[in-house]
Amino acid sequence: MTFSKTTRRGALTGISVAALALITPFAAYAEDVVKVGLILPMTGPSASTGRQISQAVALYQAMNGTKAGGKTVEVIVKDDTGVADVTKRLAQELIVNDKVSVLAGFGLTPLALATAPISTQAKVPQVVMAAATATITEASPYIVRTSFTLPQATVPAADLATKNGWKKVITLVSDYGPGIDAEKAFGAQFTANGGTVAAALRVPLKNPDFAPFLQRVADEKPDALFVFVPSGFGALVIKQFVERGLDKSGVKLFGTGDLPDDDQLDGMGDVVIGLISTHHYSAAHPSPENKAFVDAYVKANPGQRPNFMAVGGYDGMAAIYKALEKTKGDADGTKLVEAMKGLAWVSPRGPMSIDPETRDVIQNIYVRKVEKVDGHLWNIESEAFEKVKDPVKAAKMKK
Amino acid sequence: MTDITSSLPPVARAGRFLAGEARWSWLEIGFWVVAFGLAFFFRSNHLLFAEIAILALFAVSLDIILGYAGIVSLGHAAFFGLGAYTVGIMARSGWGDPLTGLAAAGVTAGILGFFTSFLVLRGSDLTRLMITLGVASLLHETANKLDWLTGGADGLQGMMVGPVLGRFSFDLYGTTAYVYALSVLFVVVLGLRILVHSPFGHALRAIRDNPLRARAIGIPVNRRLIAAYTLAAVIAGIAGALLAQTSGFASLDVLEFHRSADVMLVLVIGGSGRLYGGILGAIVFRFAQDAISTITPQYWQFWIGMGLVILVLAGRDRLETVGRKIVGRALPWIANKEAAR
Amino acid sequence: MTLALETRGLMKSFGGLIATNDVSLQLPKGARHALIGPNGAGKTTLINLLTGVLAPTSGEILLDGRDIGSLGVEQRVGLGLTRTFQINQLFPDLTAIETVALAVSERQGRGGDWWRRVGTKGPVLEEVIEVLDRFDLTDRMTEQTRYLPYGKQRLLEIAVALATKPRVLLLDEPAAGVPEGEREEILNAVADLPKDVTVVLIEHDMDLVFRFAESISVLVAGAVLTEGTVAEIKADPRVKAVYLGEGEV
Amino acid sequence: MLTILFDGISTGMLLFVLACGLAVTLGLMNFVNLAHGAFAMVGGYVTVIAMQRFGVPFLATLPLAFLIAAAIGLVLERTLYVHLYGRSHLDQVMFSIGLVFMAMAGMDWFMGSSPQNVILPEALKGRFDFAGIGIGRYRLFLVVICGILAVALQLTLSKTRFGSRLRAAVDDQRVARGLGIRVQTIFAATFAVGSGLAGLGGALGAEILGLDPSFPVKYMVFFLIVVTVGGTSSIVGPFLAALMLGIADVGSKYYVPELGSFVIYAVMIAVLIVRPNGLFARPGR
Repeated sequence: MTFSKTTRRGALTGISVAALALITPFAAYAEDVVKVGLILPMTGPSASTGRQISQAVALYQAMNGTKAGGKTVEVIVKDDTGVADVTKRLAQELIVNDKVSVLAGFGLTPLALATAPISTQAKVPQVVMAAATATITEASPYIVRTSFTLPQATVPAADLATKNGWKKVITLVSDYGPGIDAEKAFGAQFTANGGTVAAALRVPLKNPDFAPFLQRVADEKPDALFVFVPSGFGALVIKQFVERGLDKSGVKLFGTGDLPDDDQLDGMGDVVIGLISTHHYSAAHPSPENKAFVDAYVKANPGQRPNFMAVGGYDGMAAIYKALEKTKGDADGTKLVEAMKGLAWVSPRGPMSIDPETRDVIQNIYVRKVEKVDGHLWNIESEAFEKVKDPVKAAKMKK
Repeated sequence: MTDITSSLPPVARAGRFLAGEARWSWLEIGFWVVAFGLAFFFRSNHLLFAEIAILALFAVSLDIILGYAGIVSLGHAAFFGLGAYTVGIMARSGWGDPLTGLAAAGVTAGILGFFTSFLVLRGSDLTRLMITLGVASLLHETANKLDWLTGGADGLQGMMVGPVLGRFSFDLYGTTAYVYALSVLFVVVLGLRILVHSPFGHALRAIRDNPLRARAIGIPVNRRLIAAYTLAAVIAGIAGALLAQTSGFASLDVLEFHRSADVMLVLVIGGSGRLYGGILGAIVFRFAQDAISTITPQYWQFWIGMGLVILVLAGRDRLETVGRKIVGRALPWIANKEAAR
Repeated sequence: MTLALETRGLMKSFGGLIATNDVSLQLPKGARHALIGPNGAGKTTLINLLTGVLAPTSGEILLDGRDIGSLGVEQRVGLGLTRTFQINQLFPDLTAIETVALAVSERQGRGGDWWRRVGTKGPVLEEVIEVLDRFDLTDRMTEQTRYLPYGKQRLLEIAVALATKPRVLLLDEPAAGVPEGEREEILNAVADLPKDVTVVLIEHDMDLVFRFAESISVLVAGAVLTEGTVAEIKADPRVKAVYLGEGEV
Repeated sequence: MLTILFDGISTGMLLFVLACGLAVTLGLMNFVNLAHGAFAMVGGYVTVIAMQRFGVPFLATLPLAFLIAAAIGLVLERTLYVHLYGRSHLDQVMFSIGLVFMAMAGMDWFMGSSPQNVILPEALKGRFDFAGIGIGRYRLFLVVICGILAVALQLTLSKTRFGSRLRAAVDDQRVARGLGIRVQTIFAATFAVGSGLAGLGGALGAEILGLDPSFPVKYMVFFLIVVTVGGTSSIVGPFLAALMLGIADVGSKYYVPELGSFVIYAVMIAVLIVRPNGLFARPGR
């Protein structure tokens, strides 16, 4: 496999590797190992994403062993601190130095996009386990996503709002890529459904005092407020929402699952009880697969609960393992990506598959409500929008 | 040696002294020989090397205003980022030639530097810190808002960077990137070597040490500072352009606060006001970061922070004396060569 | 004949406090004038007004008959009004050569040159050495200023000022803080300043004043109390009162 | 409209308590302490830990947050900061950035990187209407507490012996020593109180500003803005600046949300260009 990748650097490398293969038993070992380069923000503002995913990846290997398709899967974790050019350098180094067969991780959209040209150039699959902007999978034919796309979770939210008879909604999002994505996706669907978006508010990412924005909401008196903020700010919004008495004045608060993030849900306090959201994963998903996953996660990381980031990492590994099984251990990048297309399995989140056309994830989006069970707060799922494709790409396909 | 020079007339002695200050030392020549030589070895590390060269260039540009002119800045990333976005946007619109891109990045950053230089002429260190920080934040916010131009928070997509000089395209190993970045660094250092020994360079040091006195002997302080700030902006813009070209990507990150803070750290670690300080600092900082983050990916910041605290508390001079002793013992011939100068 | 330096009704007030009150001085070319006064008399403010650090509230400053009141510090230096500082204000990292060369390059219009080494164009080094030689600084000219003994630093302070080729030179307590042994050298240097340069000595030390000055202005509470020759001032009872009142002569 | 004003005032008051320690170290002791936010973070975490692990009620954690942050401030002042008085601002900046890095990574290791939440007692939740103005109870609580602190601080600095000694020590250390003032002790005490106030601010602000290990960096800029815009020569300047900042920030977000953080930075730069030493600086200093 090493040969095919380094064609450009020609004979010299080839000869030396061949020589190595002849003399050392080491080379035989290398043949049996498939390396996965896991690039995550382990420090910086998105560190919790990195922690959740790295723990879930480790958990997958602990639960399912390190063998897939006859090969030993070895994971190399690198910290990109959430900085795009570092992600890209690490990806290059992992390919060139560590000879990884798969790149994985990618906590934020720019990080995934920065790496896309590398995976195209090197023909190495790039498994996106977190970043959620719709367009990511279009950046390279080697990108496969196991997390979700924001419109995927947002469009059902708009449908839910219509279904509940809310006519006038205000959107409140953080002023950065995913937030704007969510705002647009929601607005388009909700307006198409006949609703009115009374105001689209954007909160600066760095200075998250929501008070003035919520006051705007209070003054506009909409039927409901749709919120998307990065994981971590959810509790603040909800508390200030309640503090301002918006719940009592009849404004419904809802959003994507980023808002009642399982990672922090239990510490948010009782104010969040009753919060409605739409998302692809809840740690309370009632299935044996999920129970096993959550139990093992909590056991390995006491005091923590897996969230949708973790399940993205877990399923990313699942995709890699299943693809290796399919290729019978052949780690050639193009073959792996081909193998991943159309994969379908039951994940802790429920049934999911990889769209063979877009390499993006197809999954159920659940409507959930925060409830207190045994003294802890959980997102309890009630109904599901089944097999939701990414709406942005689906719309493009139709055209 | 002393005998020969003391017999010379004072004017000649002064001339020799000044020429001697500007002469290439063996250490310096050795450094560049090794640096360029690395292009043929350790290929697997060339990406890291390229990143170090770019960081070094950025730090050197900060050194002009911090180390030589004495202006404290926490917003140097403004110029770095502007340079990166300039080549990024050019490359996306089809102008992918690296060298002309560098020039354009230098020009745009220089223009911004020129106009913002008027803001840092007055005020205390703190005021300057805040104004530079504010300018960088405004630029960051602007780039965020102009998402049709910059791609906003998603970063600039679709840069097509052409081969350097039409021949050397950027490879996966980063060899081209390294040699390219190092060459630019080398050219800039060549220029700055002349500059720091010129009347202009001396005037900057004088202004840093004592602006009041500098004026009192007739140095037009403001004019010199504006020139220095603009020059630093140009070089920072080039550094940013290099980053965008070698990574084929530009995102809001190039304008973030931590860039400005990191480059200041780098410079302080390496020693400001000495031209090679930025380069040394970049090498130490990146290798330390790389090494520590390999051992403990989550908490490397702690050790970097501790290193800084110790560095400041113990004082660089003292650490250097210790370091030199160690080096001097390990490699006595270097010490001999230095003494012979 | 025009005066080298003249002030007309110079006033400076900070808020309600008047620091300089209607000071009018007239110094002919080549004068050796001393400006004395007790602490707080406004000497420092007056220097700052003359050199352009502060802008006067009202009044005029004329150098060779030209109004320089609106010019900046370095422009006044360019026209020939230079000062020294009471506490050494030098560049600790620069050598004596480099320090003096700064002033010389700037005056020769090469201060902005960044593309060539100091002293490689024009008669810069010649002038630097001439100035350093005058103050006997050539043997230690390649050391950084911070390593020079205090007395040598005082000399360099005057040397770099002289290198700007001033018409009027303001010396602010040139011998302040110099140890007894090195003092004589400085006094001699002051006495040997070129005759065509107008020198204003701002001084506390009466010895130095009486030895050096030809005429004296006494400044009290921001205003000129009296002016006259050395002998006249020596005899003036008011001056004695002022100084006795301060307990120091 | 008035509700927005009230929200702005409460945010401003909070900013003042967070930043006033910095105003003292920076203005009076001339020390650029970028690690100030780290003390605020410590205070916030003290409250969270005390509440979550030991079940201490919210109000009782506030003095605790003050004391622990002050104690840490005192220890650091005696052992580390004391060596850096009189060093260049650059050294101080680098040193305190180093401390910030250590504090952030340390807190991450200790408490994890996810944001922490403070659960307020029922009495402080919700809001009521007063003359048509919607007033959040917690915000009112903030205004009252921070107002009392501001007045107390101003009185301490201007009316007490400690205040006059501090001012003397700051104006001229040598003279102050000559007068028998123990400058070291005064500085240490001042630093400790400043850190303690930051800690208290962190505890109070966790509810509104959020709390995670990146707190010191996220809000450092705001503290610095308060101090630089307010000027460092008195406590009144930063107080007014904090109020202005709070009101401007909240107001611009309400009325012109599309401008984002533009307003704050633009206003700061404008103020500093017109008055490089801050809006309320004593002239001639």
